[in-house]
Amino acid sequence: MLGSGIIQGLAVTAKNLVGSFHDPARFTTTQYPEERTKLPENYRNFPFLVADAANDPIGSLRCVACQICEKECPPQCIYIEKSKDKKPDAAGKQQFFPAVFDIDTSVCMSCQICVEVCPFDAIKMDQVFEIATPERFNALLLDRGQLAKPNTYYQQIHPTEAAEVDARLAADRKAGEEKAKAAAAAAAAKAAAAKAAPAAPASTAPSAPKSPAVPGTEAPKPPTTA
Amino acid sequence: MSMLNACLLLSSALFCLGLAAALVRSNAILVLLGIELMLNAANLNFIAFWRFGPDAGHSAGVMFVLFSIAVAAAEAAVGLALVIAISRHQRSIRLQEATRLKG
Amino acid sequence: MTAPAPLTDSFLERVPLLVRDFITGWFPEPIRWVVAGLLAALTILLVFATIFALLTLLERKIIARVQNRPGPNRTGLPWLPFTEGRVFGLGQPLADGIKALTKEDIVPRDADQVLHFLAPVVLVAFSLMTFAVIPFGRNLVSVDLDAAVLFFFAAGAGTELAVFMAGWSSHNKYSLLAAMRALAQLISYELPLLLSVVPVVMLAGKLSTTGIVAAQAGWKFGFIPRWFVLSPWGAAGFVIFFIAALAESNRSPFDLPEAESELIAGHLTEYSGFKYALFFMAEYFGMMALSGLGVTLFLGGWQAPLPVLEVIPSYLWFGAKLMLLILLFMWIRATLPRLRMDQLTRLAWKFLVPLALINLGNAAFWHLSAAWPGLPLQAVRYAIGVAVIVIPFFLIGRRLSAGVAPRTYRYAP
Amino acid sequence: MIESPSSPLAPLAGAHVRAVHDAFHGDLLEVSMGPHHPSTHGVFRMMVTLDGETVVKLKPVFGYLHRNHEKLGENTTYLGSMPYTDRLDYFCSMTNNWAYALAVEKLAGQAVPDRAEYLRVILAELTRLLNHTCLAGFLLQDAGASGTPLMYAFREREKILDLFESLSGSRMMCNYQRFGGCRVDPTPAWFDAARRVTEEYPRFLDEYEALITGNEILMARTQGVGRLSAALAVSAGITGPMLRACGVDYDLRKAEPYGFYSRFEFRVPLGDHGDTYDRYMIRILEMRESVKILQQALRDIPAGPIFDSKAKIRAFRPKAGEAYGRIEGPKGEIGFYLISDGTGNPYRYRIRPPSFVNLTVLEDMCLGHTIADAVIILGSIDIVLGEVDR
Amino acid sequence: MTFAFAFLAVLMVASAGVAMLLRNLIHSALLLVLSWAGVAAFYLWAGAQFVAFAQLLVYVGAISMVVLFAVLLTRRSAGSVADVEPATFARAAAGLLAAGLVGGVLGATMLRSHFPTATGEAPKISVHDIGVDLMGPQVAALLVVGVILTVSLIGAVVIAATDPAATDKEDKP
Repeated sequence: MLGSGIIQGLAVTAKNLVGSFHDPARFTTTQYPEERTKLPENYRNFPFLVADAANDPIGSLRCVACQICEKECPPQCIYIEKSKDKKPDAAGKQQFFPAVFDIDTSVCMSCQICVEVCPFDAIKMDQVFEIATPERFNALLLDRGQLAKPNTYYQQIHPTEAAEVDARLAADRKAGEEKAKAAAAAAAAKAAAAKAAPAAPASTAPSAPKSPAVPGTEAPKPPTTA
Repeated sequence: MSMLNACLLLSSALFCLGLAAALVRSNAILVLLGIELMLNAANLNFIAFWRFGPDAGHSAGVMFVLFSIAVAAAEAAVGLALVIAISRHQRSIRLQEATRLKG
Repeated sequence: MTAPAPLTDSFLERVPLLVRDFITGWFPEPIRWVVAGLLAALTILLVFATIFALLTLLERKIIARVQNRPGPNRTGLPWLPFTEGRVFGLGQPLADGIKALTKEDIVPRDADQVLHFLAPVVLVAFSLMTFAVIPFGRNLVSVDLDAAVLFFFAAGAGTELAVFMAGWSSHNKYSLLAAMRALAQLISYELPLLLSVVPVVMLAGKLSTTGIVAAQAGWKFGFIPRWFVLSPWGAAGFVIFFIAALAESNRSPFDLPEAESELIAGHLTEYSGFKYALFFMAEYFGMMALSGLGVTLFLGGWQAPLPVLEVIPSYLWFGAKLMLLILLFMWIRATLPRLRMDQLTRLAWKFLVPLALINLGNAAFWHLSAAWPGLPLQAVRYAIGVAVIVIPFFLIGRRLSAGVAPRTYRYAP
Repeated sequence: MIESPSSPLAPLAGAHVRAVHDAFHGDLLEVSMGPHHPSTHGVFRMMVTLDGETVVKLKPVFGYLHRNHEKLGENTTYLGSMPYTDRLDYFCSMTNNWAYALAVEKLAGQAVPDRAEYLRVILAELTRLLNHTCLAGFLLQDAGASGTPLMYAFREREKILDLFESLSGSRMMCNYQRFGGCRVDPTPAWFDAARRVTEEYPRFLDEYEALITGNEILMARTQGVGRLSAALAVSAGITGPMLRACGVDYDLRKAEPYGFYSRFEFRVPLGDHGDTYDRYMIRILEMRESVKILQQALRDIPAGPIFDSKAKIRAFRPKAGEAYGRIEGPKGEIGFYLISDGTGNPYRYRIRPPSFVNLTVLEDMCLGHTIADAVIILGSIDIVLGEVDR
Repeated sequence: MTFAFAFLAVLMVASAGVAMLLRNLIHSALLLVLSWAGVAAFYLWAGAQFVAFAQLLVYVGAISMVVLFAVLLTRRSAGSVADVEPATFARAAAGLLAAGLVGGVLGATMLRSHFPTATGEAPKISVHDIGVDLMGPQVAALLVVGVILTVSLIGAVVIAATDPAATDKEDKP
């Protein structure tokens, strides 16, 4: 019958009109700024730099300025200048650090590739999305100070992923320490032996916290596991 | 001058304007509009006589105007249909160019 | 509008007239009718402008709710207590108004300046004029004309001209297309609109709106109102009238002149600021006026549906029925896609006009068979009345929708 | 007065064009629809020549969104192009990712774990649901339905986008597939959510169809409008639902099963008229089939790794050679053609975008119809300008 | 009373006169509509309410629409939507002379002649009276007009639609 389809359609819209008043499955709006949906743990926005010490973020960056992310970044929004000197990292090993680390968030496309290629777990994705600004030029160019955020923050926004990273780092560090200890013991033993047999060259202690990821050999770390 | 005379003067003025338009303009639509204006002028007379004439209130005046309006509507419809047909055939609605009856 | 209120009415019923008499009482007798007229015009303007403002919000809210959104709910009235400044977005019309008033009025350089200016003015003026003959209540009609229905359509004719003026003067191709569409559409739907009204005029025997409302007074068996819509020809006429009214007021699914997805905004493309607001207002005025006419002609005007409900003053009944029709307008807008131009004209000429003509005969039959005695015969009369309109509906409808049907699909083997 | 249409397919549509040309008497009105027009789906421009309201000539103009994608691809690492594929057809980033990953995996001879293959199917079918739902909404919006069908479509799309967001971290720019698997392993909670969405989808489709499919106005607007003959469709290289609406049985999932599609039961709906209504209905029916695939995939997905442990993330250098990977995207066949010279960047990076190819027959479909029809015909092609212009 | 008449008279004559002078066809048409509306106002002023509304409905509502439609349908190009070329001098002179002569004769007659005029109340004619009149004494005329309208409408459709090359034009009234 002519018009039956129209009447059927009118019935559907009427159902939705009424449904929007009582059925949360139909009426899905959240009144953003006042109400906020919970961000999923995997949500990513722009990168930030993980720092181990909350009180001195810039001083305790994990980043060693290896510049892999700078090279891999598809839109090339990362700019790094390696430091001239070295300073000890969390494990106490002497490392370079980024003297300048800028990310232009107006160019960044949040692809997460920098995170995936970083061998040091030093750069992670942030969840701050309210970064709009009326300033047209430099306000979206984030520098080292703005990018550095403590590990506790990372644990807060990506708990599963952070726990895994921490565990891995701790294991590595422990392994490293044991290795160092063993190396030290070996060195001591060697020294003792050297004492016995002098003129043997004293080997330097092997690098303590060797990064877990050797480029190209390790699968990308799955941030969450089933 | 009585009101009736004034009305009749007005109507003749309108009639002349319509006539002038029908004679002077070459655009078919404007000619048609001029003719409509002349019809209106005539209608105005009927109402004037109905209102002020010697036999005021006789319904014939009003009736005539009603019929005249109805016929004017028909006339406009046919006239403009002709104009459209002419424009389709000749790609122009200048009356000087509409010299053939055959399509 | 100068007749005194009959004392038989309830006090509430007489309130508007008493107010009018109170105000006109300050003026000397010879100019009282002028004052009364001005007062009526002013009241209509104020009341309907307010309703317009609220309707814009209501429409947005309703369409939003149909679409499962909250609709405008941010702009409140800051001075209202206990609302934190936002109550149902009630400040939205106000904010829109301020915005429209303060926005720059842009006139294209090549536009026809005079017509571009005149179009919205003419449109609002003519659409307001139509309110003059609608009886809003028992004693509330601005001008009780003998040929009121004719006046309504005569005044409505001006609005079509204004839409054309707007479209043509903008000197924009979209606007020009819209002007063509508006003309074709309005010419096409004027006819079914008038033809659907003719049976009412025929059965009421009057062209005056008050007379038509009076003809629908009373109750059959003491509780069924004698509204025309409750008879077969009246129901059919009302549906035809409503469809034609949708088209005449450029509402979806007949909003072709301003078709947003095709012609951007059609004749409104080159209008901004206050002129745009005037167009918007005129569209709502047109919708309200046509709904008001529909209420008057088919839904018994200001009459209450039940004798006991007559305590509620008549103007409120009128308002309620008007709102009902307007909600129907909005509901339809929220649901249907738009027709195409040729389908639009075909619907008018090949469907509505024939049905309206048949309905004319139906109404004549209804009128002639009014005296059939006895309930069974009356039932037969009703059945015939329904059949006379429903059978052609099916037949013409089938022809109209020939070649258009739901399809079944095959799957790859 | 009008030149013969510039389209190379003119001979096929020639008779129609000539008929319109002969019928043409009045003066033409040339309207530039776009690049800023509400219904050109982005910055697309149609130079429409109208006789009254009838389209006698239509010249599509695009390139307003050209981003040099293919050249960029040659100067970026293989992985670096992956996020750019998200931005081709931003409704279908998951399938774009897959097509690109497939091409690179072919190039590098990279294997993919079973679980990842299943995940890819699930995500591709979710993308198909998402894309077709949106298309149905947009088409109705173009037909003038003041937003209601579009809003319903967006309401449902949101549920799928939520799934994507909780899995990949981004709603539309998923950047999820990797060469040799997927990036993130979904949690059991995610699977539950996906099952729920899949279960509820047919109900939404029923409601949507009740709202609009039987609507006489929609049928009158779309049936017989924008007919595309099977011959023209095949010779123009049309793919996807648009081709199947013409009655040509060609679905890469069946014709050249990639991934694990051969393991699933589903049917391929075909249209008989090739008009706008068929294109709309084919998509609706495909969504119902997608739901079936999703149910099977979500039921059967095995445990295991999602990423091949031998795959490289950094210093990825496939051996020299070429490969073409293609899948049945929601809009049609999306393919990536790569030539490797053994370095970290592809030597040649070429995309076969379904939107662009499907758009080529726009004029042939629009001629003789009105401007209002042109809008819905364009809507039924289902283009995304990001993919057309690249 | 007289003032209203004078105002209407000036309105009608001025708008019609200017309409005939303008080159812009659309402006001419719209001004003529104004003139027709003035005629309707005159009817209203004279007390013929029904006729006035009928005039408005038919002229402003219908004829003007058809005229404008015709203007748009016959326009030659998008650029010059409505411009008409001026008449040649000879033609203009001849036309104006003829119209002037007719006008002179008519005007002189009107001014010279003294019609007997009715005095007193304005006549009243209600819709009911008109209806009774139409259905009673004038029924034959009504039928004839009805037939004329029908025939002319069908004729108009046929004339406008039977273009050998026209395929599916819009349905025209």
